[in-house]
Amino acid sequence: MHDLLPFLPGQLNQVLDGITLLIPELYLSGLFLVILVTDILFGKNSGWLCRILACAGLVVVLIKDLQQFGLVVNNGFPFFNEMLLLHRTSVTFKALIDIFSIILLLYFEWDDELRSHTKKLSGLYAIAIAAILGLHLMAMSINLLSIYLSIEMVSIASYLMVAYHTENKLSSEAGLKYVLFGAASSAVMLYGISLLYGFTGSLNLLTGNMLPGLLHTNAMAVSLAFALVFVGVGFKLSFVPMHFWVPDIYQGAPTPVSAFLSTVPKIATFCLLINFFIPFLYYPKWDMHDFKLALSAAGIVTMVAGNFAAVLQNNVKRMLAYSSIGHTGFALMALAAFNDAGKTALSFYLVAYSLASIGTWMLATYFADAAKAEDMTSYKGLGFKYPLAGVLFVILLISLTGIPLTAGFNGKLVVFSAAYSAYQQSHYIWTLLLMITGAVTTVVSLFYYIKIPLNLFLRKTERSAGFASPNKYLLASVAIITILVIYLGFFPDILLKNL
Amino acid sequence: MTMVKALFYLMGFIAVASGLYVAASRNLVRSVFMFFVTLMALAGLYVLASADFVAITQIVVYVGGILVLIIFAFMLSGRESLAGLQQQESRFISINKLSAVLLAALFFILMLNILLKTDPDHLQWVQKAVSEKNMVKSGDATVNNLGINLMSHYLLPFEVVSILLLMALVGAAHISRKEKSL
Amino acid sequence: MIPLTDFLVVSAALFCTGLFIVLTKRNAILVLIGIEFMLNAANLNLVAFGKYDRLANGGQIFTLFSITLAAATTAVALAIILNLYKRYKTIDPSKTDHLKD
Amino acid sequence: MNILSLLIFIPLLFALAIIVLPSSMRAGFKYITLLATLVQLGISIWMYLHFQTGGHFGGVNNEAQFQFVQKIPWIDLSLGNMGKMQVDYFVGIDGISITLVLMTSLVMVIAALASWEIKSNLKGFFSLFLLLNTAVIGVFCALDFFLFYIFYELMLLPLYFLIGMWGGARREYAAIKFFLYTLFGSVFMLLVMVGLYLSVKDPATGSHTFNIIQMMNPANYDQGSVFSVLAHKTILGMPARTVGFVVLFIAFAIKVPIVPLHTWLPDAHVEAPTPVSIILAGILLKVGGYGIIRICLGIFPEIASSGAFWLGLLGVISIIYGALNALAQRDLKRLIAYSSVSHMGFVLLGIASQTPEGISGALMQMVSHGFLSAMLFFLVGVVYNRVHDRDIYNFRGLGTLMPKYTTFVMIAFFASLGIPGLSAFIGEAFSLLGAFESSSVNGYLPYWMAICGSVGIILSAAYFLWTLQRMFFGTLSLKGGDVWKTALTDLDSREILALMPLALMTLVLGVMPSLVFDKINDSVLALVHFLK
Amino acid sequence: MGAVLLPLLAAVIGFCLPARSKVSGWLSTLAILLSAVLSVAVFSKVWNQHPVHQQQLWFTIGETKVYAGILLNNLSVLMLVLVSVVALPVHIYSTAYMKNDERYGRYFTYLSFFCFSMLALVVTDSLVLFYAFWELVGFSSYLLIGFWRTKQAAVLANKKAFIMNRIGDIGLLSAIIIIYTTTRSFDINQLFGTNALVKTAAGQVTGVWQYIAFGGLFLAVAAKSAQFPLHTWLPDAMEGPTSISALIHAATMVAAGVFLLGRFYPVFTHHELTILAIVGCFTAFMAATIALTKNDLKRILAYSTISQLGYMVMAMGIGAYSSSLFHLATHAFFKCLLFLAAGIIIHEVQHVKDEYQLTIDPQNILYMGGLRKKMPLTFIACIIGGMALVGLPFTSGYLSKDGILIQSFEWSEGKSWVFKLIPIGALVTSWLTAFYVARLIAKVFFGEFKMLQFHPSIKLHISDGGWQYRVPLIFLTICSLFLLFSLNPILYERAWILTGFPNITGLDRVNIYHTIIPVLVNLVAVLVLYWAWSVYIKLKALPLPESGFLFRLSYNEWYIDKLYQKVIIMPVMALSKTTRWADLNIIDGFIHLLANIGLAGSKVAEWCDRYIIDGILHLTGSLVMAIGNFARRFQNGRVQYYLFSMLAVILVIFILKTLI
Repeated sequence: MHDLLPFLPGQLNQVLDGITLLIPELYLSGLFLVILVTDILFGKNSGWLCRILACAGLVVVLIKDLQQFGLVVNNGFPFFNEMLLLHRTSVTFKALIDIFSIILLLYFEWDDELRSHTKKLSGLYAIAIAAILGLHLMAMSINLLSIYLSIEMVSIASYLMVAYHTENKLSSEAGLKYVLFGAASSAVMLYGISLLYGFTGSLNLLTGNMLPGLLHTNAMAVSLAFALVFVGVGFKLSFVPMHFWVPDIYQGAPTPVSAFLSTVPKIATFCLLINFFIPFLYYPKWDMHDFKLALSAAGIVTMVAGNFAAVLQNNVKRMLAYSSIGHTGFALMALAAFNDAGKTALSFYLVAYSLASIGTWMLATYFADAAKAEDMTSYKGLGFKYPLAGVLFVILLISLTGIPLTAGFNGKLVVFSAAYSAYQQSHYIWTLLLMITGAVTTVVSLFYYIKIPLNLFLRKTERSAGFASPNKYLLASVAIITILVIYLGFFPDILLKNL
Repeated sequence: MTMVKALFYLMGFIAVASGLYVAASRNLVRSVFMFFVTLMALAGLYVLASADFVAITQIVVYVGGILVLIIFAFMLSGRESLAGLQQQESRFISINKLSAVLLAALFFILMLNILLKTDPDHLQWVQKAVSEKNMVKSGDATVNNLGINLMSHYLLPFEVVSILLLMALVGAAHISRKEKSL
Repeated sequence: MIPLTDFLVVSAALFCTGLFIVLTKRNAILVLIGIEFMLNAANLNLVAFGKYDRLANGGQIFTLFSITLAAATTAVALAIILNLYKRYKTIDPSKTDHLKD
Repeated sequence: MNILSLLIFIPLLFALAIIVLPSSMRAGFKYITLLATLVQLGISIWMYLHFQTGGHFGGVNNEAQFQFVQKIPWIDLSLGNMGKMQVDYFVGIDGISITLVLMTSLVMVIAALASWEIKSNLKGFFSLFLLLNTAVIGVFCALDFFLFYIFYELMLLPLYFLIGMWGGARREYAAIKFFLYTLFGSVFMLLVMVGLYLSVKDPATGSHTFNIIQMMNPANYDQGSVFSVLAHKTILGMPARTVGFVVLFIAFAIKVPIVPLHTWLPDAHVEAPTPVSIILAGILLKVGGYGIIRICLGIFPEIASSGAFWLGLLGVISIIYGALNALAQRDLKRLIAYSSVSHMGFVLLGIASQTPEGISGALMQMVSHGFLSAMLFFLVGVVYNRVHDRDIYNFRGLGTLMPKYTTFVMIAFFASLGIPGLSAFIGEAFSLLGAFESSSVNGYLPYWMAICGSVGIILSAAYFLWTLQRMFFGTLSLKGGDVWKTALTDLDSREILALMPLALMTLVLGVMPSLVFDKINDSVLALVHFLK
Repeated sequence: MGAVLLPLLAAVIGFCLPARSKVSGWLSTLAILLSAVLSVAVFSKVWNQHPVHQQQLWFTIGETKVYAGILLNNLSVLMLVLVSVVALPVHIYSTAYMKNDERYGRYFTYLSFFCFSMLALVVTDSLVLFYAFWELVGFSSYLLIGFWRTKQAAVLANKKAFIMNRIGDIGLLSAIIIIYTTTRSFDINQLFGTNALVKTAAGQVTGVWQYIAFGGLFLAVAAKSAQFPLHTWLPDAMEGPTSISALIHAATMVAAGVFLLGRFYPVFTHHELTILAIVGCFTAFMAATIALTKNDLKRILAYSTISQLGYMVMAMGIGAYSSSLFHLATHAFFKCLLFLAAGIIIHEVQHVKDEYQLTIDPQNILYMGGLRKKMPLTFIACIIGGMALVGLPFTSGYLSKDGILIQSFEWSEGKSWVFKLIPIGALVTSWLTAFYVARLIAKVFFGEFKMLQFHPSIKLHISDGGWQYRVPLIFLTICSLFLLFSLNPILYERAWILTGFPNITGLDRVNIYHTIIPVLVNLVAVLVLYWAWSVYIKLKALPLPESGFLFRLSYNEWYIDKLYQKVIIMPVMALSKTTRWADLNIIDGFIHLLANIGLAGSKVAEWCDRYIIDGILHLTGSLVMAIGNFARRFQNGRVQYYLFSMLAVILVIFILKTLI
């Protein structure tokens, strides 16, 4: 032990310094414990209490996040023995994660399916908070260990959330598929990590021997290792070919959970990717060509696969799942630009996308609760029965399609701009292809998004009975989201300035 | 040294062979048992890689935890399913299996290919470590070293894992809990 | 003194075995076992390389973490599988395909 | 409050009013809409009267020469290493837009009158109608590409629902077809737009701008930017500026529509309810032509001149092809739809000639076609509402049954087949004249194009006269028998009220084309001079 | 100016009035009366003095300013007077002729509108306006031909007429545009007036443009004044009211083509004029032959019109500018006269028909006969009109027609024999004219009323009708005599009209033709008349007179007739049959062929639209579907299959990457 003693004080100091940068996460873990305790103390009827606690706590966490803006510089600095890296983007993303999580946590209770769950939701909140903690870590981790750990944390939490509604056959089936697929891909990722470690003898991306070591090893081996690692990341981000699980799981899982899976983990994972690429970007001798190629190709294929497959869907949740795949592909375009504009564009796009998609999931719940409508065909004529909901649905879908005066359009615009500027500097053919594919798939996406307004308004329903009185709060929150979407459609710079 | 080498190859052989048996066998109980053997063999390999603490953990956690869990699961999921599985297994057309074999084989070839390309013993950092004597010798104990590292360098993951385990516990408990209202 | 290459060969073999098991077995629990194989293969790599990283001890510690995570994952997975069994009276992944296009 | 913005947003205000009003007052909605359009008409007439002409009010590529300008900084943010992005709320009109604006607001009044026949879900209909109204006017006034694009896209959704919810039997197909067609064009337009604004720098602020007028000035392009005039960049091996021009042209050609991008038009027109077909044919097609003049020609003049031959060719093809198709139809509304294709072909031909006569003729043709097609579709709507049938073969000898109606039909038909003294004649004659001239003036178009164009005139005479003779002359015999006979009452006062201004406008423009030419002349000259 | 605008005023008022109001009739009659007076006044002021030319800016397009104005020179004032004066009796006539029609008011609206556009056409000074009114004339004739819109034949006829005219219009339009593009001017006076711009080097239309322009102009002329090959619409146009046929399709509108030639005269080159001459001559001959065998009263007159127009065009072609216009003027009067008379006859026969519900065609001359006692005035009118048409002395027709013939012979002097054909053709045509005129008169007025043979029970009370019929007839009859044009009934050179125009060929009597031609023409014409008379009357004429002289005479006539039957009638009949057949099957056939080609093209286009363009569209759609299906194929719900495909994809990509 003598040979480590000299390092000890430095290490501990680093830990102590790190604590100050870790305040939101500490709050989160505290919150986790609190909710756990309430769950245990008050038994299974403490759902409402846990919910209040969770949301309140998240608000506090959010505040703490925003406070962090003050103490970060733009390119950020690592802490906790270079386990984590805190920079402006990660703080932003953490804040976004918290905001959306608050909405989603509120949303859990509004879903009839989950509310009718006999085991109550108190446990779910605890799991969700843990998942959010994992997401926070993902957004900051810069070390292979922390990356693996946070990803696993989020994954396990997600398995549990998907399978949470145990009475539901589909839910549990989805859980099984998810856990098997997830575990397998994380195993693959672990193997990749082990190779990376083996080639360089270090787990630390930012400093240490990682990049020089990789430069000195055989390129093919390195790329295999990266490929294996990206399997794990791609599983979270669900781009082709790691997207196969998405439709089944989103369809089977309780709708709020699907909403959760389709938004926040993506945000965190994108942040993780940004972190992951930072060292390679700034390391002089490293050639990014492979990454660019891989990302562009993945983006193109993902856009095509997601959007084109969505055209033929009849189940609304499944359709939304495919569309989320497509959007991931589009976001990859911003990432593949590899410039600051790309980062800004990416975050704005993610905000626009997440807002709209949460809204649409909520509306899917709304119609499922109101009229037992799961399929497009059962949406017939509901627009006249629930006009407000119908109109909101249309606006949100418009935003997802990317037609002006919605946030989605500005998102597409900035992403295109970023890709374009990247193209202007390096006339890199794949970037151009990305943009063209993006344009084409936008048209295709309209093709299936429009189906919902089509059924809502253009067709007449034959059924007259069986219309429940749906949840007011749900509708209200969707309305707020929609207003946000339109507001961002008019004045994107309000947000873009701060990203 | 030759002794160690021989031991290593033995262990390695056992691990791989038992793994293959698991893959091949149709009898669940046997395959689970063979899995147990594999884990043991791996533990041995860890020891030979002079990572005794890891070896212990392997035995404790895997054999004592995971394996037991799995067997319990079998018990809970009842025999009839197993029976059903077996004959369904036998009747299963092997076209799917073939493709799987192909895939696995290809991966294996790929990996071997890579290993040969980057011969790991002469990696730059390995050489460096050897030269700097920054390598675990077979004799010395790694436990305290590990302890210090866990408490200092890897403190954060250590804490995080605790939360993770707690969460997993709660969740697993929730899912497998019987609803009273049913 | 055992060369790293041999370790890697063994681990690769294990990994591919696991892969094969995962892809072929018609029983969720066996699939899980296959995943464990793959994890162990990775662990073997880590440990083997960790030998040359005495100070930071990354390999071994990583192995410890991965073992723990494996345990957690297995627990969760088994819970889910049992629940599934309650619903479907089978744990054959290829039979639980109600969710599909 | 700037008068132009007022003009643009008044319908929006009324739409909001309609939305907030309870459905119990649905009877009043149509009056509200009519009021909105009338106010709009008043404003635009005022603008028309106060629109100054003269050499220093040419507009086109000179920002100072636009009138009723309003320019407010809107979006202004820095995009990291790409520099700053600057979007203004920038509206203003010059001679090219003024007449179109006036025409639009008049046609809107007619459409509002026509929409009284709508019976179901009035609140939705009229609010969408007014939203569409805002968008259309906005397109004609916007001078910032971003703003233009927004208005341009804003037209899609209301139209989709107007066609899809109040349309005919195959309305879903028509609506989706229309939507996809247009979106296809506009998405690629978005790409080019992004490329343009990243290439152009506002000399004043030094930030990337969407200002169309500054895009017209080659000096504002960055060195080495994709669309720079000097740096001959390529996209996928083709010259970048050509690609940009083609993409934009396709986007607008879909709207015009130009063969072979026209097949959405017959479906959309046929399925759409009367007021919507009026708006579609009367106004939206003009958006395409306007876009080609303002954007394609404005931003890529050199490509426009080198590609003039192909533009002209497309124009001629549309003329002939549309006319032939019209000749083959037996659904009256389809026939008129195809006749629109044919007539808009003249617009393209005139634009392609790039002579003052040609472009003035094209603009005149757009204005007159605005009135005429509105009139035609309104007339079709009259019969359709009476007996819900449009098949030409099912009617005969309507002339004796509904004399007033027949009179208006004859006016409309003969106007649109180019009888002198009615507006279309001036438009077509001068488009052709321009086409003839260009072969001797700038040598863009060979003269056979003009001759083929005039063949189109004969064809149009053929199908209109055929319809007239088949449907209105001869002894009375209807498919529906006496039921129809009783149903087919002559025009009532509202319909006459709606048709009369259109008929008068065609007549007045035919006798005094100076009403249009005086206003547009300076801008056209400026444009032609700019193109040289 | 007022002369032009009055009818328009009348038209507008009439348009506003209800369709059957009698007021508009008198209104427009009054208007045309006033405009006639005014135009006579203008005529007296302008004729052979300096032309009036006043214009004002109409609109500006680009740099070019387009003016609108009136140009009054001899040509236009002559036309002005002609139109208004001819229109006047027709108006009066119509008030009676149409009085029972329920769309009486509408009729006069159209009529006034026509007069307006015709008058405007003759006075306008801008090519744009010229084209405009040119087309408006066609448009109003369209309205009037199809006036009885419930009558299918009429509707088809007006469609045909309009589309044919349309073809001509397009020709004119292209010609105008070509002239404009070379001269940058629309001003007729500047272009074709004294020191015509088109003759100068700057304005000279050159090269292929020249021929295109000529082609366009020729099409215009051919369409408007029914020249070969675009003449077929005119006979069909007879479906309209007879008064309309009188005014438009005999007197005024069809003359517009000749007027066009007069206006654009400086444009044409020598060769082009020759072509015109040939076409005119051929048309004249062909139409005359066709007229020989028609039985429909109005169609006979229609074909005679065509042939007379042929004369005028030919005259223009051979440079007999003035004579052509002279003939135009005279022809207007006597042809109008003939038509009105025909109108009366048809009207009366129609009465009979209606009275007894007979199933006969009231226009078929075979059912007529012996009317000279019943309606003497009409008879006299027809005789004089016919004489004028044939060109017998003491009629206006004699003066103008002989002028044309003589000049044509002079023109063909010293040219190759091919050109000789033209005057000869004209000559023969005039004889043919004589024949069919005689036939017409004989069939209609002599003999007995054929209808009695079929329906013996008929009581005939046929008369010349009211004063609205008589006055115009008398008026026009007087106008058809030589007095109005020249005090010397024999020598056409004395006609004052000729003084108003530049004389192309020297008109001194040095030339032998001046004595020969008239004699020749008239002698033969008289002979032909006599033959015809004998053929159509004496044959079916009742018992021979006792007197031997007459008997022998009639015997000789038998003899002559035999010969005549063999030698002349047969071939002529055959010829006319063939021409008529050609007319129906070749020319109309050709036009129908064009129409069918158009329709076929339209079918093809529609097919393309549905299957190719939309087909491509739907193909794209299905392509999207296909890709989507491919992406979905992996989603079979088995997680292991997902894993497998995922790893497989990665492996494949990686292997590809390493291989490449």
